[in-house]
Amino acid sequence: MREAGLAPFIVGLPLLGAVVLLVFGRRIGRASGLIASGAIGLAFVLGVITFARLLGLPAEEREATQRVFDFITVGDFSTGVSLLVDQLSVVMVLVVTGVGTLIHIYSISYMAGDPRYSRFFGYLNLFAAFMLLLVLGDNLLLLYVGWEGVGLCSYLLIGFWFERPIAATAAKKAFLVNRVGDFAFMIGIFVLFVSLGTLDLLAINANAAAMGAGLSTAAGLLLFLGATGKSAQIPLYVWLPDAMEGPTPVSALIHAATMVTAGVYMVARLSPVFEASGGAALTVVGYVGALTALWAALMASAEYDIKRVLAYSTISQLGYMFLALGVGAYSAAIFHLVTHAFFKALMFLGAGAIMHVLGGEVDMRRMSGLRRAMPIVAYTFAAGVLAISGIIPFAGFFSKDAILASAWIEGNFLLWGIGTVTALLTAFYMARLYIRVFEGRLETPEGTHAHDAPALMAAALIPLGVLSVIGGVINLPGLVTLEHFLEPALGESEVPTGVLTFLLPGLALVAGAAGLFIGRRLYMGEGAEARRARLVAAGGPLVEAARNKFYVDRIYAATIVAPGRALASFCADVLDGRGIEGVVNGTATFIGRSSQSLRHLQTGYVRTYGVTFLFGVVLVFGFLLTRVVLA
Amino acid sequence: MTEVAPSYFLVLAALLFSIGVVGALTRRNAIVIFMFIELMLNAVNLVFVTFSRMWGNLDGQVLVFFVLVVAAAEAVVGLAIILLITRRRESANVDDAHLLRW
Amino acid sequence: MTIGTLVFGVAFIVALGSAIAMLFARNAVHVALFLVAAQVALALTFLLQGAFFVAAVQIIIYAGAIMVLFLFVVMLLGVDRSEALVEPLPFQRPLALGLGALLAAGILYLAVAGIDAASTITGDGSGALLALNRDPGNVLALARVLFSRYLLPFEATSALLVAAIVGVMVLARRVGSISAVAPRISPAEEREVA
Amino acid sequence: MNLAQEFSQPEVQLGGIAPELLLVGVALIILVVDASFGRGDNRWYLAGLSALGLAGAAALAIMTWGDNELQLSNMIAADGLAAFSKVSLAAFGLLTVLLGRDYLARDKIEESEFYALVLFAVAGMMLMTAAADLIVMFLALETFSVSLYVLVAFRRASLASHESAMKYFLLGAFSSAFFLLGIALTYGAIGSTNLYGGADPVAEPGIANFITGTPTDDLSLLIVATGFLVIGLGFKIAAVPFHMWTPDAYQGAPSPITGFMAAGTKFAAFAALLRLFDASLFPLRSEWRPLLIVLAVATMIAGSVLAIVQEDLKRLLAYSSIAHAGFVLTGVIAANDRGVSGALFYLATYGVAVLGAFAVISLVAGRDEERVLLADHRGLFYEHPLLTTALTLFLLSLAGVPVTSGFVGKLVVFGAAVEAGYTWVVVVGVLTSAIAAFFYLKVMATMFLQERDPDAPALPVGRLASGVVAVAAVATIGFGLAWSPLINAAESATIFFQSPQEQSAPIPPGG
Repeated sequence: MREAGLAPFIVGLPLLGAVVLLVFGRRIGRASGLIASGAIGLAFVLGVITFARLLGLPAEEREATQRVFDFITVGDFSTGVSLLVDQLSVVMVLVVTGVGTLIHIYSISYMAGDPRYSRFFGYLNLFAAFMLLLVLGDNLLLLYVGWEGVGLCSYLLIGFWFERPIAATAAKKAFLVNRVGDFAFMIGIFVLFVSLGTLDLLAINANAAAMGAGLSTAAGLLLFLGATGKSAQIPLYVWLPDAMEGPTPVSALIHAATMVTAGVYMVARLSPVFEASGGAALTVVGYVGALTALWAALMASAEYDIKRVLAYSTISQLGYMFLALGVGAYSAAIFHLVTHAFFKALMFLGAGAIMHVLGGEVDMRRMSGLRRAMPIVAYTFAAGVLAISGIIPFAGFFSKDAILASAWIEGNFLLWGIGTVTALLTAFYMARLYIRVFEGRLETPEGTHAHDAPALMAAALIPLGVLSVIGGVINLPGLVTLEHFLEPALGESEVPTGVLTFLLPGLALVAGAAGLFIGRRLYMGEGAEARRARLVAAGGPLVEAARNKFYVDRIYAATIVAPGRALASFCADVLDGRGIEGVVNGTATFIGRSSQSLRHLQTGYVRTYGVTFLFGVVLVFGFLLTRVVLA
Repeated sequence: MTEVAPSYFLVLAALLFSIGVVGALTRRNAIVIFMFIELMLNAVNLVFVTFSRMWGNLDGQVLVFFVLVVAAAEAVVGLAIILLITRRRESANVDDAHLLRW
Repeated sequence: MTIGTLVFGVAFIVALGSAIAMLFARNAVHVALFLVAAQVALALTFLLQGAFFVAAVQIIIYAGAIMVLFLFVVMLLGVDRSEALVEPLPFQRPLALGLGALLAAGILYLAVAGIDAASTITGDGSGALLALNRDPGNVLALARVLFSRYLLPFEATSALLVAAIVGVMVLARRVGSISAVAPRISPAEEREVA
Repeated sequence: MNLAQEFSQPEVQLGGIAPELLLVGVALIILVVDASFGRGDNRWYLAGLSALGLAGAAALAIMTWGDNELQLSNMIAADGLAAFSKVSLAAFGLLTVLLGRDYLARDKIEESEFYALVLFAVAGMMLMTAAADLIVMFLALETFSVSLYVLVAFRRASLASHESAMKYFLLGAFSSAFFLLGIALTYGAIGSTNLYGGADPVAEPGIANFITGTPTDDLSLLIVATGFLVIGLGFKIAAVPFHMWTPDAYQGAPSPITGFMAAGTKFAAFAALLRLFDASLFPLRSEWRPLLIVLAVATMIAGSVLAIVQEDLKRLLAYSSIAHAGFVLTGVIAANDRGVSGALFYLATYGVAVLGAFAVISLVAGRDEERVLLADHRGLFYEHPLLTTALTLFLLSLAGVPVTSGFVGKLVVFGAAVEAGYTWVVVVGVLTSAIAAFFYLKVMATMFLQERDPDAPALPVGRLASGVVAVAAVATIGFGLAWSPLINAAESATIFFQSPQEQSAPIPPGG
């Protein structure tokens, strides 16, 4: 497929929308939402057309690079702007534009009345454009531009209500933590460029094996560290829960469905680099993913803020995807990425609908029985819960099963075990969330009156609900499956055979069902309180620990902060942050403080400048003189 | 020509240059500071002339002319700037001018 | 001790003495006068090394014209002002003196040890210079070098001088009003100032 | 041959200095025209004349493209470095003049001397990039410095402008004395001040042919002299610790001149630095490299760190310009072809971006530069989306974000340093760029995320100034996407004039 394709327009439409809205937003006013939704909706249509065209081609020809700009190239710097349309990128495009369109529509209703209404949509469209550039770019440079661009939009949108100091702080934190990852990512790109002499994704993949194990391991680990920042994995996950300070559609689009999956996409896209390392980098990816999945699931089980539960759940599910990548099941990871986008966006939007009617309330202890008041939200949310819990035939069952099966087949039973336990936990905390919020006697905070989601919100919730139910069919064995579709781009993945065909999905199903059952026992019906009290008493320390986010902050404080404090007393308040964020914020603060104190050397007295100059003279002169004399 | 070794002239130049540096940094009157900078230039001139004698060519002496021109040009502009600022502030003290800092 | 050595001794003492006196003179006019003295002494050292024309120029232009300009400006601003000897900036004097001493030590080392080593390759060019001073004479020889090899720098000085003159014309022009407004600083900085 | 013995008419070739001659001539014409033809309110023809002169100078410089020889008794080089530098400097001058026209008209201080002095400064800078003799270098340096001292003081109604001029002047004269001492010591070491020398190393000595013709143990005086030359040039490029004048001078100067200083002064001084170190003193690189590395690292760190807390945008960019000097220094340290061409590319694109940035700042600042604080740029985007987008673009380029020219520059310069084996310097460079990205982002966030102060007056946006912004923006993004023409041009600049001895006796790599 070498004709001038539609890809440039897929990126261009949201970009155009963003430019129009940001420049003329004030004059456009209420129509901004429509323009933004139209732009991305049209991009979605183009995406579907591209997808259909790809399907019409023989499998091995489904890969096309579309050069947008062509430049004279010289020497080793020959990176133009061109887009890569292949199976992987088109799937990502469909997710980004499809889910994105629904969330745009939802936002028209959700953001109505906000004084910066059109700016919000401008940012959303800008985000979509950068995200599409990220997945469509055919070289690391464009990918990086998109990567930084979505980061910037994320920063802008988390801090959208910058009047609230907590939102501004969260935005800053997200930015700083991501800088750490981005920095590693940039060095990784640099390593690839220096060792392979190209930034072209396909060329890198083709030549990755030539790099040698050492370099490719280094490159892989650096890239992965970049992914842990953007995709909120251990150790850089701390920003995502705080990012919930942004408007809820933002949480749904950026911090659940799309941007945070950029790391997964990048690792899948560059899988040959990770494989060239002889497994070392992939092993790290797998274990970090599995640990993150378990870790975040435990914290989600103890959280009361409904959006934060969903945020931890997102971290956990992203962990699953990295687990899949770690065992080489790239298409399973992308499959889970797709279904997760459906059901997690759905749940966020549902949570947003609840907050919308409850005046921004997020503490689920103050909610109860909402199902009676808002059935659409409740039933779509239930679809999401069942999907994420892996209950057959909901979407999550198939994708989660694919991941766990791959871990088993690869012989990595430890990863499989962690994944299964996490599946149980996932079902548990989701049941807990659902039951607390929707079941029982209808109760709402004072002064609010629960009613169902408005039409536009429902218009987004219902399609996502349907997708959560039937989303699994895209990978049903026997049909035109996603895995087969992705195979040319990502390589073949093994499918369980024999008794495993039924045993593995069965086990996963049992784990999910058990989690739901436990949740129901503990939170619903007669004696739930008593059972809960007994459990807390029995598992006392563990529950207590989970409620305290496993003391992660305090552990970080003890291991990282305290020695630092001892090391340099003037850094005391610099490193007074907590954990990784403490270190990151600490570094930033340290630089800020140094700057603040060093600036006073610039006294404004010209004679001070002269003395500094003379100091330099003596240094330079002395340096050379001693060299010459000693020589 | 004198039998005094070139080193002695260079010692004198070194001392004058250093005194110029110290004076430029410790005095506060802008014009006086500038005079010390002129002293530094003069010391360099002595270096040029001394090296001219050591090498036995006239390039060093020619270079003195250029230093002279530069000194004159700098003096004209510099004194005009100092005059400007001193008239406004009614003080030639460089320490009084520190609006711009940090 | 020959007459040359004697003259050098006098020049050395006068130059160094006036330079040191410059450091301690409180009145700007005195500083200028000491500078003139130092420059005249320097002219003597030029003479001693066969640079006759440069010595004359040093006295006429440097000690004469340029220093007159300085004195003129000093007079314009008021002669009676003298500088307080109290140093307002902390560490300024010790730092300037210490670093200045280090610099002096370095250059002195160069002057004594370094240059002598270098003169093993240069040799003493006094003979060649003397020959030039005799035939065709210092001024003529200088002119030949200046107008052949150094033609471009010589012409370049004209641009420099014109630029300087144009600049002074601008600076000397009267301005109607003056805004004495200090540059604004941010609230955070204001707090620090207070 | 002893030159002083008999007078021989020097061979006068004007090709190499034709651009400078033209500029000086046009500057004089401007003064005469202004003095002869009344004092109208709208003296557009002054800016027009200057622009014509600068364009002509660029054309003359392009005509020397491909030359590679020493002219006028080995005093100047007509080579690729000079040609590339002169074209870039003419472009900077052109942007400055156009910008200055709107600025002067707005502040009602339009005077012909402004244009004349800018032309003198450009001529001086050009001469500096071509100088093949230290005394020419010094005179050129003084020519543009003297012009800049006056230009910095051009806001004659402002105390800040006076103060910055005085500080710049006193420290500039102070540093000139050190540079001059360096020249004197060089003369002492080799008996001449020439960078290359002539065909006969005994009759026409120069640094390059002295080094190749002398046993290394006699080079000590030259090496020490080098240090003072570094100090003098380091002052002009604003390398730490010779940078203290930069923030103050940049803050007080009129914004167009600030941009011109950041772009032009840096370019001229770096071109001289490249010629001096990467050509003449190349065989002694093991001596000067450690020195420049220390300076580069200190410069990158101090510039980036100190910029973070600045509230005044001009000051912020001043510190950022210090950091950029450090980045370019890594190219000088690399001392290979890619380092030289990368440094030149970097300087050219940095100059355009920084001029564009100061153009926007001067527009926002309004009369008497009253609004230059970060806070004055709050929500600017919602009032002037195009201007803000342009400024964002410039800042992105300064931060080195891909798809802007700044990224390409950093990539090439850092790549050259890695090639030369100085990876750790590059790591420092990347780290400090990460720090620097933070304050550029702070500016962007202020312009996009905050609300405009309702009391802020509307900005009159001059046509010429917005044209300058547009051109700079197009160049910034253009060279970010299609860098190859400029890189190719810069690569042709790495053909330094080399004396015959050097060519016949190539220096072994790594020696």
